[in-house]
Amino acid sequence: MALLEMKKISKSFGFPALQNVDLSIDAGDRIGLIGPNGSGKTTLTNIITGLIACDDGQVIFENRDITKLSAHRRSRLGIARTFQIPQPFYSLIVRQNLYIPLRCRLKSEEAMFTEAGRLLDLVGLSDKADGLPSDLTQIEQRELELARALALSPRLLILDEVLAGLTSQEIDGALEILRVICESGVTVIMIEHIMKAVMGFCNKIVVLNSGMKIAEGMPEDIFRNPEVERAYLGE
Amino acid sequence: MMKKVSFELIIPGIIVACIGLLIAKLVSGIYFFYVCYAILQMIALAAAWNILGGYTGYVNFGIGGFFAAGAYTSIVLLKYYEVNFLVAILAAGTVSGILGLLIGYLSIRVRGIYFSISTIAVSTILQMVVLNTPFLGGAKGFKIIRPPAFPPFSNYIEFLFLLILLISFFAVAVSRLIEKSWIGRSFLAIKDSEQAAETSGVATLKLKILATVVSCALMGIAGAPYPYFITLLEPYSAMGLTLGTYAFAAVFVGGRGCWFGPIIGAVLLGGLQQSVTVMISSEWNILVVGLVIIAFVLLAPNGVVGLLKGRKKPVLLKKKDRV
Amino acid sequence: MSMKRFGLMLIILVVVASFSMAGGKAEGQEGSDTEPIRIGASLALTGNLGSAGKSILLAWQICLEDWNAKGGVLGRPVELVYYDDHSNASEVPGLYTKLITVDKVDFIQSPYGTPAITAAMPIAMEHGMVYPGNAALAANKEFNYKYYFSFWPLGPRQVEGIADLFFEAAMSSGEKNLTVAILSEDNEYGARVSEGALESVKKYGLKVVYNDRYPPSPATVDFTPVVRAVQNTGADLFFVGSFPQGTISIIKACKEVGYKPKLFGGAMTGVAYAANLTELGPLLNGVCACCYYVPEPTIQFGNVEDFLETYQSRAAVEGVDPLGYYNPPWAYSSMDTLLKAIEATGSLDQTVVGDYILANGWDSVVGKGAWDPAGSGEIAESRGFLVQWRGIESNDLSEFMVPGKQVIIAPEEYQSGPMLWPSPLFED
Amino acid sequence: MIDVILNTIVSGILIGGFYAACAIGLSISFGMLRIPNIAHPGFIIAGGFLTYYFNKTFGLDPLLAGLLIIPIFFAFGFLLYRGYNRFFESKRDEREGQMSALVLFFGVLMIIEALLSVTFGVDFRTVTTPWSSIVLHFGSVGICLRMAVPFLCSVLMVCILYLYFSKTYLGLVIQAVAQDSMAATLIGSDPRFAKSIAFGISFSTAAYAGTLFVCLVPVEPSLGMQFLGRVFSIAILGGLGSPLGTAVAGLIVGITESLTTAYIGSSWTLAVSFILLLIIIAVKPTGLFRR
Repeated sequence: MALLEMKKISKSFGFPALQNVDLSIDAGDRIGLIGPNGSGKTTLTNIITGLIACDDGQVIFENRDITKLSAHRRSRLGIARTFQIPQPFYSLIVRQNLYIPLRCRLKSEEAMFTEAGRLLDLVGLSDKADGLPSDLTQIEQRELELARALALSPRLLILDEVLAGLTSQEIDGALEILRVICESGVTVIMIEHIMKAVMGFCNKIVVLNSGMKIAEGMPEDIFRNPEVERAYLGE
Repeated sequence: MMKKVSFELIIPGIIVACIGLLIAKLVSGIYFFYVCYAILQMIALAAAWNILGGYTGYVNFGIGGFFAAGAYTSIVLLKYYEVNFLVAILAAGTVSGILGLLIGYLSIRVRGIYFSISTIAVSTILQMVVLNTPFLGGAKGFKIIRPPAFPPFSNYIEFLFLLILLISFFAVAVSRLIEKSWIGRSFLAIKDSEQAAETSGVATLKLKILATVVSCALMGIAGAPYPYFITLLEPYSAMGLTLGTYAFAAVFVGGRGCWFGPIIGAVLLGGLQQSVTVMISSEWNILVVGLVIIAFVLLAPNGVVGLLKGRKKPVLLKKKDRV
Repeated sequence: MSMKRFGLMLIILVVVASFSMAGGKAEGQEGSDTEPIRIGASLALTGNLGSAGKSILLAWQICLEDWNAKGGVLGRPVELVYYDDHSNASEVPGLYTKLITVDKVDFIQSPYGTPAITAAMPIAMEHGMVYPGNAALAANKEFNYKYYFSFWPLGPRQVEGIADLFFEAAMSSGEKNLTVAILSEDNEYGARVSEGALESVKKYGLKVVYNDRYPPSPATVDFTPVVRAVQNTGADLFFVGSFPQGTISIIKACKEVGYKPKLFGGAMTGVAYAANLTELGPLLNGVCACCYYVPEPTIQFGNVEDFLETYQSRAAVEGVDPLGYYNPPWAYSSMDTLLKAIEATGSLDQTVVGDYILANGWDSVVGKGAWDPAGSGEIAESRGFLVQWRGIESNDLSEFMVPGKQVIIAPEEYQSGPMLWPSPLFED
Repeated sequence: MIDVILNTIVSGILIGGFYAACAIGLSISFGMLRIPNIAHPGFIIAGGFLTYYFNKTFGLDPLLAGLLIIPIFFAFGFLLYRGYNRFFESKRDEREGQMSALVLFFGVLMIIEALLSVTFGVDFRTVTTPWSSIVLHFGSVGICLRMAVPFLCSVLMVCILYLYFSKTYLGLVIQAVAQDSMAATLIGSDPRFAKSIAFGISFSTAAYAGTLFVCLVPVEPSLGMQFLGRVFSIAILGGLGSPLGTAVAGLIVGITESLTTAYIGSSWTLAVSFILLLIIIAVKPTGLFRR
């Protein structure tokens, strides 16, 4: 049974951003979503999380039609995401940043405090818990993004270029954390340009180009696909 | 929650009322009450503005409109229907709150300066409606005769002083209550990133509407006793930009997104305005107030509160959030 | 950072210090025989009413100088204590309370304009102060305060009465079936004027073909559309109730669209200000408007000429309205009447002085008269009259300082020349 | 009947051009530079008073006097941006800064009003020229030069600005800086210099709009505060940062106000620009012509 199913999704911003995209994701999948810049990856993410509405098509999550559901309701169902450019809540300290999503499932401040501590430990920010997000480095801000997404205790986690700018050592460390997350039963969609990471981590890859899905399959198959090659390298 | 409300609102409210009564009994100079009225009104408006502008970051420029909506509601009810003052105050809050709902729905589509200018638009259209409605006094406005003073007050202004004292206390207490709860945290999240807040499970639209309704309703409540203070309520002076901009500037002088910022700002700015008016009787007094506002904005970016707390610390922080 | 904190602390200190000083300033010691008698007021010295406020202030200062030169009142010098209310009525109640309770002035004068005068009325009443008014429209209507004395030349019918003058003049032409257009500014003044006009029109059996209001400056920049709408109705009489900016713009717009009603004007304010008169110049020819003073031989009251001479010599220096035909004579009279009453009764008691003024009426540079017996606080008979400009050849100020160019056409008792009918509008 | 409509529309077009001249500087400063200069109407009034001063003292034609004060305002705007950047903009992040800047410019607006009152007094001032009372007739349509000359000047101003921003090198740099100041540094231009120039231009338009204002109607120092809402709503209607858009928005507001006066009642005209604004916001929040 599919965790998330997208049927014939179309979206236009004056120009067609997505055309008839179908996507089916099973629970426990580790999906890599790739494609050149402007191919519609971020639009697709926004449609899954509900930040923008699609013009046409259906989004089904755990057998429930969520096409018309608002973003915050979807996040309470367990769809979490990070942003490509980190968007921490600058007015709150790092720990309080996690309180915002934690409040969806925990009621008491004490429980939130404990859980926030656990998550910050996981991403390695526990010593910065009382600092301001503006004092964090770019990489630490991404870690905060990840922790905030995890605070929703998601069923589906969408990672928008969390690895960009990391050294290869740091990438290995980050992938290690992501594997732990996957093993706890979270399905992951990863948008990434670093092919090494995608190949090493994902069990399935979806390729978008000019708003259309041009390929889908096992990592090793995808890179032998001539259409994908054309999309990346040109004619 | 009920317990919290009663501890934060009702009991301190009674204490504030007692202090107010005591002041009214002890202080004999009536001028004192007029100055205090002006400053307390500024506190109430600034605190109300802060709920929307300080916490969620939506800047409302139409303060005068919502304030006047309250003032007109109360005078219409008091003059034509002779209702109880308390009823008039509640009705003033309700009408302004409904207008706030309208503004709240505007916030779905626009933000930033666009939102701000739409609030001016709403407030100007209100002014046009008042001008073209004879029932609301039209351009001639309402002349109001204050009722005689009644015990324990020796003068009606003392009663008005107590009223505005309670109203400004209420406005500050409500903003403090919001600030200390998860709602305030969510408001700040909306200010910092509406998208991130929405995907973190915050019902941004509902909360924004809550903020606009509460903020505007408080402005309306602050306007309810105004007709009796000014004794001539007419659209140009009641809805002008002056009242609102001073309240708005007070928040910036004091410090945004913090419940006691508006108090500090209003006392400083209101005090300055009142004293400069009686000390320098010429154009130069506007100049002084203008210069002080600029000096504050340049020297104290986060207001007096920001300076007192130091720049690096967020304004909203509970002790137990720190280890 | 520390510099900033230092700066901030300095600002706070200044604010607090000024606040406390303001509270404690001028706690007057009373009773001494050589201490000055102090008259308190707030005036619009800035903001949109600043122009009128400043000319009133000058008139008062001249009045006090005149008295002090004569040895003061009751042998004591007279002094003015005044604040600027920024044309903002909501500052007025506080300022008057301060004047009365903190500064402990002996008497008060009113601020300028209806909103401000109304706002200070309850304060004056509470303290039983004599309250001479300076230019309000029926401010006493709801209050009925015994010691409110309005030094304003319009009498019990107020601005509504201006319409009577205008339509009376039109009827005197003998022409029948005249149609009327009424246009007024969307404020209290305009609303009252147009109400008065409707009453008058009814009285004389005329027909109204247009009646509308326009938003005050600066909301209306271009008046040609509205004047064209009036022109389109072909009204014979065009009655206007406007504030200065509207007055200038409407006259210009009429000339531009080529609209020439048989009689044009009425309750247009601002035609007494030198700046506006010189701005309009020959455009004023044929326009009829209500004035309170023009240099015509039929209205030689009191010694207003002497006063105006002093005023004009001072005004040029101080940069306020150099003619002084509008507020100043009445402001001077308001102060003068008050001081005369103090001198006559030998008392600083409000009731004594108030009763004296009530009984003896007003008497100063604008002549003398009684108060409205109905108790409205207005003067008993209107002293406004309708002026028709003619023969203005240039934009020079001297044009308006000689007789014969601003002819009084109504009411009959002050008439200084025949009405030109139809009005020779804009003719050089 | 048709005459009335024609004349009404012509009046609307003429006044609309003037509105555009008032709003265009705001469109530059707020749309391109992200500086919410609510003191802009105050500077317009200041320009009007300076024109009046030059006209009265030296007998200069106001249109010429207006040209003379442009360099003064340009220099002032240029320096003001330097100061703003040095003491304000560079010290805080953009979103927070914009809100504080609103208060800052409110203070500036108060200071302008006070200085004007001190220098020129609080009387209404206006400038009359030999041409201002001339009326030209085209069939049944009468056009008065008092309205038409400001209109033509505004059109000229919009055209010059349009050409400047789309054809000259510095104009294009300013546009680029408006989009992304980082990118502009890459092509080797100093964003601070470009922005100073743009702010100077914004002030120059305010100066000349003031000249046109004082030719049209009498002005007094506190008018700036009262003119604020309309100028802002026109700038937003036109889509901030677009000279042509502002011109069209000005015309739309002018014509609608004129028609409202003629057919609905002049007492509602003030609401026109705001109702239009709310409608636009409901349909297309970024204004009519935002690219």
